[in-house]
Amino acid sequence: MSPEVVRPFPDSEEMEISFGPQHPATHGVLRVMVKLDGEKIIEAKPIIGYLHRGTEKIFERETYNGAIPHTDRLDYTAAATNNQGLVGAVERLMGITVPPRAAYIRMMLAELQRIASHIIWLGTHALDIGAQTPFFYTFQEREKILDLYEDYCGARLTLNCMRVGGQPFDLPTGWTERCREFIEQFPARVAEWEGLLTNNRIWKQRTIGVGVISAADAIEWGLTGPPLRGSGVKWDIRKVFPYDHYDEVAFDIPTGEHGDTYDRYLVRMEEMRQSVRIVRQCLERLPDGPVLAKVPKVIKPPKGEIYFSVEGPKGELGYYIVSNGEANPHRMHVRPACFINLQALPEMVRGYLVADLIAVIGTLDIVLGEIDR
Amino acid sequence: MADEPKVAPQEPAAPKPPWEEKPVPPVPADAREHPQVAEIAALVPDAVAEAVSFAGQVTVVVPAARLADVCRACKDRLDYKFLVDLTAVDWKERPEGRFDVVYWMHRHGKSQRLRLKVRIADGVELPSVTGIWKVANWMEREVFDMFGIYFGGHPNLERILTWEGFNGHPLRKDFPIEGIDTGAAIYPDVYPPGGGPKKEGGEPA
Amino acid sequence: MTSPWIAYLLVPLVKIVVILGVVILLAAYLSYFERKILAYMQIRVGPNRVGPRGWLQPIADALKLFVKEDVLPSRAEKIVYFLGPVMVTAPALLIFSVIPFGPGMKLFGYEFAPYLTDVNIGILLILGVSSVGVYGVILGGWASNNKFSLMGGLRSAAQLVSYEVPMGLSVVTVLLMANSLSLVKIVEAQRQMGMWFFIPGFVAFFIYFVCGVAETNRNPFDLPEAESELVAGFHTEYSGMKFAFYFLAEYANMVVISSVATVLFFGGWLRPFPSVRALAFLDAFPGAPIFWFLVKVAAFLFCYIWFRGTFPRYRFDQLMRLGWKVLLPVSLVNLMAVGLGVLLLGGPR
Amino acid sequence: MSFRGFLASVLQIDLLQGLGITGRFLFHRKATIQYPEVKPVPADRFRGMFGFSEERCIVCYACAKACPIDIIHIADHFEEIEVDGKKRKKKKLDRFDIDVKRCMFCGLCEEACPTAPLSIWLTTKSYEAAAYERNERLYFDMKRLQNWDGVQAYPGVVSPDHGQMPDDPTGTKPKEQR
Repeated sequence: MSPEVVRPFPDSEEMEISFGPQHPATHGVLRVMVKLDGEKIIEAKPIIGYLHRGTEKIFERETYNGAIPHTDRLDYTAAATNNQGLVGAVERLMGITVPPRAAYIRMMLAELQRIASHIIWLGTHALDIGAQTPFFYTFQEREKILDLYEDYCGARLTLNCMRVGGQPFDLPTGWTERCREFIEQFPARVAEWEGLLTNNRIWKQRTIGVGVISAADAIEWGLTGPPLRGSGVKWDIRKVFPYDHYDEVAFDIPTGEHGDTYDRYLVRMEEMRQSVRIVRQCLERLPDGPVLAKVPKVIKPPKGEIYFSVEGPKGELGYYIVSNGEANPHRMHVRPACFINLQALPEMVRGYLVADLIAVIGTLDIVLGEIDR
Repeated sequence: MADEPKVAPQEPAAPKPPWEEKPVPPVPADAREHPQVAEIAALVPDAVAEAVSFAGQVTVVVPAARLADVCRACKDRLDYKFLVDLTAVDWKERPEGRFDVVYWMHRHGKSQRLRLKVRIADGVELPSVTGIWKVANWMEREVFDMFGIYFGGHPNLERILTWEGFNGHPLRKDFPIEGIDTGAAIYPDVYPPGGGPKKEGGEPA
Repeated sequence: MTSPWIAYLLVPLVKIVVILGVVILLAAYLSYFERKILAYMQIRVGPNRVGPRGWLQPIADALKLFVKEDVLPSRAEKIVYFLGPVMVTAPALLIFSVIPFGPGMKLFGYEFAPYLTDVNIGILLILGVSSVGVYGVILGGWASNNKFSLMGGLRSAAQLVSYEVPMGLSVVTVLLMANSLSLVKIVEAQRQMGMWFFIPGFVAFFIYFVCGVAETNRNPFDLPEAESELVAGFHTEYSGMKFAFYFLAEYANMVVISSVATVLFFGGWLRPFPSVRALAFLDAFPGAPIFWFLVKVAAFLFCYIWFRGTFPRYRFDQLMRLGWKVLLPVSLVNLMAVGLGVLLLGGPR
Repeated sequence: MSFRGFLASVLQIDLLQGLGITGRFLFHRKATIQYPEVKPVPADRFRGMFGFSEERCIVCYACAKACPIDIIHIADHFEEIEVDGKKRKKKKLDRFDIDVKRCMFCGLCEEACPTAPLSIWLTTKSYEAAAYERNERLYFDMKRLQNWDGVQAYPGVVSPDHGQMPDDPTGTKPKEQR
């Protein structure tokens, strides 16, 4: 990461290219204005906001439960963790204790969601780098996760599957068996994908040493989630500030060493396996009991403010709620992991080639729904 | 927020599990004696105007004039290397300044978080903290875009989520939730705002 | 009986029509098979709506492309923009004139050769004509007046130029072994030698095939049209007929590379193990040479599709490095080794 | 690089490994569902199109209040009816419209409904909601919400006419437990 890009021909003309907002590799409507010297990137400037829907403004007129469907649409690849963050924040604001069964269901849903989100990331990331087949293999598995979600809450993508105080439904009969069936066969699938990519020399050449960011820089730029862990910082909200019952299950935080694209890839692959491990433990420990705590019909938290964050698949997803003591929040702010991770993009691609820009956008795993809100 | 008590009431006589009790909301408490606050007060004089602890989270209200010093001290001397979040809250009617600008910091060594809060009036410029935490760049741009709070010394204070030349700051309380007419509506005669078939009559659907 | 009219005009004309028709149809169906095979590798079904099992899909695609609006970018360099697809397609089809699909044979009492012509500098012609195709790509990319197209064209130029060299060197090893530039003679030499040139020249074959994949801009070397980087590379702005021509040229080039590989390294129309007498029954059915030729070409084409289904894409600088720093030295060393071998063992006189 | 690594690199082991995986999948059972011929059957809790029952509705407006985007429009008036000789006032629906084109199928209206069996529910399993003119076709009034004759039924679907949530075969809980 050199501050000044070395240009072999300083007198050559610069070319400015607008990648996006409609471009196959920008994962939605991201636009990157790239200044190029040949194929070398002198400067990249992300331009965002094409998907801005004013979610935070909408939150201010919703009830707390009514805001949950809107959170589904932030990071639309990870609706369950979005819900988890919001309900967790409100529960802490009100002092509600969630029944253990509900907490375990939440953890399972969140971990499955993490797997599903990483699956999308892997498929699209590989597609960006030119391998199109993993995309189909991965989405095959994702369909199975979405089937589990459909069984549980009736929706596949925008789940709306958590409520303040617990869960809206209990698990349907047979769900645990189906879930176990899925997680038992899943590690073999991950091994298959790794067989396609991990050792492949082209994949390695494309990812090793690309988009390097050091641990100190990663913290400075506020990276969270796999991009931070890929740089070697062992940091995970699930361990640092455990929520639900994450302190009762055993799992590891995978970290990389070099902070390059390949390490981030390995970190996410390992995270999928760890998530499987968590789901398996949850299935074993799943207690009986109610799934919804005793909550008032109209949720009115006391005056106060709270920040609560969960470890989303993309990074730290935080909710900052300022309550006025009314049924709708005075201000509800989302700390979007993708938004802040994307900010480091210009730093990470400066001096690299155009093809690396695509790889780095892929490795940051951005979702424009969350960036633009 | 992890150090908040997980279970609210713990009377031995109550056999009911906590989730069947009526929830007991957390209460705010004065936190001037809290070690995290005392550290700051010791380093920067007149930094702590107010300090509240609520649900295990400590908030320090800092006078706007001392903000840059406090942030610098937090980053360099108190190890708050990671600025988690930066946002603002609009209290339209509040006499002592309309906006709260909220900084939410984290330090890795002790796994502690601290919230700084600045109260400012509309049109008052705050010092930018981009020189302290690089991550604040887009966060401040977003706050500027959404609330119209100016950050002096920001390298590139432009709108980020709305477009250049957008009229108004959407998250201010006086911005209408239905939005404003930006002239960007597509086919307003075919798809009337509000929706519903036109044959329904005058009533908005 | 054999009027010069028939020998010099009618027969070649018929052959041209037949070969052109077959090649174009083959290219069209190659796209069908590519989609189908890729789909099967990707646990999908692939095109299956047009006609039984989707067999009419290429026809429908072609029809659609031919009746589609032909968009001309307003700032494009018009003549060059038109010239691009032509300059890509014509060389690709021209090469088929020298590819021998089988040996000369008797048909209804006539001498009949299942190829258009046997030039004694066949290989040179192929190498020369195929390098013309790159101009179509560069010019098309430049004339579109689109930055992505331009970058695609430039990448393509660099790529084709650098991979032409090791490719030519690997072809030279075959020439050393066959002692001829004529494609028919090369196959004959393999028959005389009793084995395919693949066996003594496997390094050369490997280099040739890698370069061939790169020359045809196919995965993992599909940088000029790298979808995720350059949208569609040099043909971003092309639509309708012109796009169809680019498309046709790409697939025709794949067939060319596979055919040449078959001729040079895999014994052309010869059956497997041409020296083993016991396997003579493999040649016993009518049209056997053409059958074996097509089987080999199909195997190569399958490899092409298989690669596309498996590999990620190289980066531009890595591609260049591979070409100049790996393939070129290896092919030079290989050339010297083969030359030494031919000298010591006494190659064909 | 070790000798073994060098050998693996020359023999292209890594590439062959990938080719092996894709080659194996060539003969794998395909996952495609041929949609118009084969229709996937949604799960029992599937949040499909709306069902509504005018008889059960007690005009409490709970669903309209629960709706996060306010697409349920209700209007009512009082009607005098005679029950056992006594005159009683009863709320009567004038209008119960759902602007389905804006609906995000969150299911909060169904959860808010206090009647048992539910008077509004989302479990009709019909997902083919595409329309050429969304303002006309995707704005459902009371009649349209109760009439699902034109909609193709799927195996295992409770007819919306007698509709209610499926009777707990899969743990969907009756109203009281909520």
